[in-house]
Amino acid sequence: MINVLLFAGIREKAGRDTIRCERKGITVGELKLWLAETYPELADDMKRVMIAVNEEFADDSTVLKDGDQVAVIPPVSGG
Amino acid sequence: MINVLLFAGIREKAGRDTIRCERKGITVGELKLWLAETYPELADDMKRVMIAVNEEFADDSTVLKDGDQVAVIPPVSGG
Amino acid sequence: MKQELKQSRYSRQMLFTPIGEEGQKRLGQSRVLIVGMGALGTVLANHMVRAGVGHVRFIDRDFVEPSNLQRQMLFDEQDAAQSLPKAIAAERKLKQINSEIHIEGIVGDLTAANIDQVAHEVDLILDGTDNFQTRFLMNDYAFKHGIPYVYGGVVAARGMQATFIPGETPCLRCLIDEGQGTGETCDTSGVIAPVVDIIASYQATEALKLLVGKKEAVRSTLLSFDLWHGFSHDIKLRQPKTGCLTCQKKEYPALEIKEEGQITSLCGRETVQITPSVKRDWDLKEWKKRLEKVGKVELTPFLLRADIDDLRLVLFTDGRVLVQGTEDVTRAKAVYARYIGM
Amino acid sequence: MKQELKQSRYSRQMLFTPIGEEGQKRLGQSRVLIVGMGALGTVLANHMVRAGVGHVRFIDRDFVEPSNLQRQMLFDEQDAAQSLPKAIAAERKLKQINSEIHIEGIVGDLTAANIDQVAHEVDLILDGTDNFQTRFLMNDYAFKHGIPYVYGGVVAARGMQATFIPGETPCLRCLIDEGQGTGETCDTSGVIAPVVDIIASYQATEALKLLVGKKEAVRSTLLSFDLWHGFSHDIKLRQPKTGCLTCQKKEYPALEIKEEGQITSLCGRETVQITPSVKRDWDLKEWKKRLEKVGKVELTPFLLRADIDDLRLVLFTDGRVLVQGTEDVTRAKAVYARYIGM
Repeated sequence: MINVLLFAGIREKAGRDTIRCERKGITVGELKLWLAETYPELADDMKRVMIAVNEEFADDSTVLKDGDQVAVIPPVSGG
Repeated sequence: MINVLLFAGIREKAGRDTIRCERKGITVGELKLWLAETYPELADDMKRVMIAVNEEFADDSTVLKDGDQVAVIPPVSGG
Repeated sequence: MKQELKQSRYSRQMLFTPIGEEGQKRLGQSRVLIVGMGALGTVLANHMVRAGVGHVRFIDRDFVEPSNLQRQMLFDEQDAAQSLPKAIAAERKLKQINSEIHIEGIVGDLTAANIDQVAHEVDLILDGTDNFQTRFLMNDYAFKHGIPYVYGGVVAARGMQATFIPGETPCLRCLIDEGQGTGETCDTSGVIAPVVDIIASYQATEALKLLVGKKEAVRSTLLSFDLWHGFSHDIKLRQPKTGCLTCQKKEYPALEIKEEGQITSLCGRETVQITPSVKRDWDLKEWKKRLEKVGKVELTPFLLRADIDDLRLVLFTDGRVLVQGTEDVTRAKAVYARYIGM
Repeated sequence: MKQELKQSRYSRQMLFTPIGEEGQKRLGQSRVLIVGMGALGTVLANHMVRAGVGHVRFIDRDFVEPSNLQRQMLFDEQDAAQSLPKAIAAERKLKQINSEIHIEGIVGDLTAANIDQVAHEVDLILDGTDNFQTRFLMNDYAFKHGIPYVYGGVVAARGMQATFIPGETPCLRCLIDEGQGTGETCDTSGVIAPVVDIIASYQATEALKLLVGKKEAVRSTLLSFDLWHGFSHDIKLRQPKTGCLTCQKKEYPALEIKEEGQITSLCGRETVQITPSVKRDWDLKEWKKRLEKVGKVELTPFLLRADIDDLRLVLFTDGRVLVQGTEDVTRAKAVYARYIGM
């Protein structure tokens, strides 16, 4: 089981702060696709979010293991 | 075993960032006394430090358990 | 024109949902007291004034010096050259930033004798001081009168922040015993400006939450970190200390007015401050005449400076004296007794 | 007198051991570029100037408006009333704070065409911008020239900060794909001032570490937090992205000079900026004559404002035009084409 933590606007759109994903052996890229399909309201955001796995930055090719904590964080552009 | 984490000037004085204490069933107050006796260079600081046990503030009467993480933090007065 | 509305002064703050129009209105009706207008105080005042808090009052006993400029963000070289009292220099700058609110600077020292007057009807107290003596005074006043006290402290690259709310959290006295030294000071360990900004900005955020009525969003932890060495703790505050004199026994010891004058060694300043127990109304011109017999003196509209031997005395109209060039309280007392009289 | 030494301008910073006298000397010999003089930029500049960095250069394309005052800490009501360019207003304030260093404000837009000149010989680049387009430009320039790029970003009560060092860390392009929208902006979600101060102060701290030669103390994480809702992440940055165009393939795509003019929708401003591909040298008096036929115009020493229909055009001498009152790029282009000419 992969535990997905949502933040900021994404959390508000999803109306929840965590999502559990039971798929096994998937990559970060595949997780983003799964999230976009399962929660269509998040599809747009999945194109631009940053992903941290166990508090370490991860790109789309990173393979997820059972028990991983995945944080989905939208980049911040203001200033 | 109690794991004592040192910070700031106390860490520098002790020349280390952790101290292990094998005493059992002691309180926070007793731990401070033990630290002051075992490391005389810290005796003065032990009168004024704040103690957090497992990231929660603790006063002298708090009883410590095996495996507790104790952080020793000097209060900050400047401004 | 729609543009006008969007460009209005607080528009970006009102767009932030937890504040909104309602929160902005509440800020305009709020009154805060900032104690100390040094490093933390200048950042706090800047935030409160720009955010549109209706009445921003502050008190400071000190004047601007060149060594302040590295971190006290409302002051410039002119302020230091003129040795302006910090409360005056800050008031001038802040009024240029926001002329639509009430800004009130008080030159003086917060004491048990005047806190009732200085803190009259404020919604909360923001801590911009550099010593625990004044902090216990603010803490005890706040808990007696049921208003929040927002603590911050900095030294070197380290900072601490906590918000104490009567009836909801422990108080400062539950965490720290009064009367014990604090180890490092700005004088021995220095201080860098970014840690000041960060701590005061945490204080300002918690103040905004309280003032707009979002008490549930207030962080109920003691935050402690070192910006340079990279550690950080968020320590939960749960139980008040058993028998705490302030929040449990409600004795408020710091509010007792003491008979003797107060003597304080100022953080990082090689300065001892001597405050009379009863407020004076000094004629500084008279003092000038008296002291120019023994040293070089200079009178400004706000204070009198006298260089005597290797020390400098700074006299204020309210009877306070700073003895600069020593941290030795006994020596300062002696000089005071010799030239001013106990 | 010993007092004089203790009171020297940077004494508290030199007392901080990791800086010391040696670090202070290094700061005095350093040169930094701050891109953007808005919310983050004003805090960054304030820190660099007070800390005594020898040469502080900054560039900004915008002018001061009332809605800036809530968070852009160098500006006051006069600056907004005079619609001063931010680079000019900031330079004036900063020179009053520290006359002993070189402070250089440039009014203009950082582009691939001018970055070689603007960033010439700086030791690092501090990010005070509000858009990823300019951030990729800074990132690519920094990695091409082997200097650190210190990123910061804010919106609502959220902030992010990371320091990218060529040869040591991944780069911004490893973390974010260019050309994808960013979701929330200051216009939809607002922003509160304390989060700005905190992020810029983290940036300033990392810059100080680098400038005094303490690279080993730099935080190698992407810090991300929400000050209001209380979450915080410190995400480790380890591996560059495979095939990253900037730090792996060394292609630096943002440095390619594009032929067409650039069009940008500005964060939180209901403003579209149109920059010509070739720099112009406009006579604003000529433009005043031309545009006063179609609307109300006002000429200041730095810019020309024209209210046309429900929009406002702001023209600068370098050929840039801000179309205010819309975020619709197509509409802005149309208005531009109609009144200015493509």
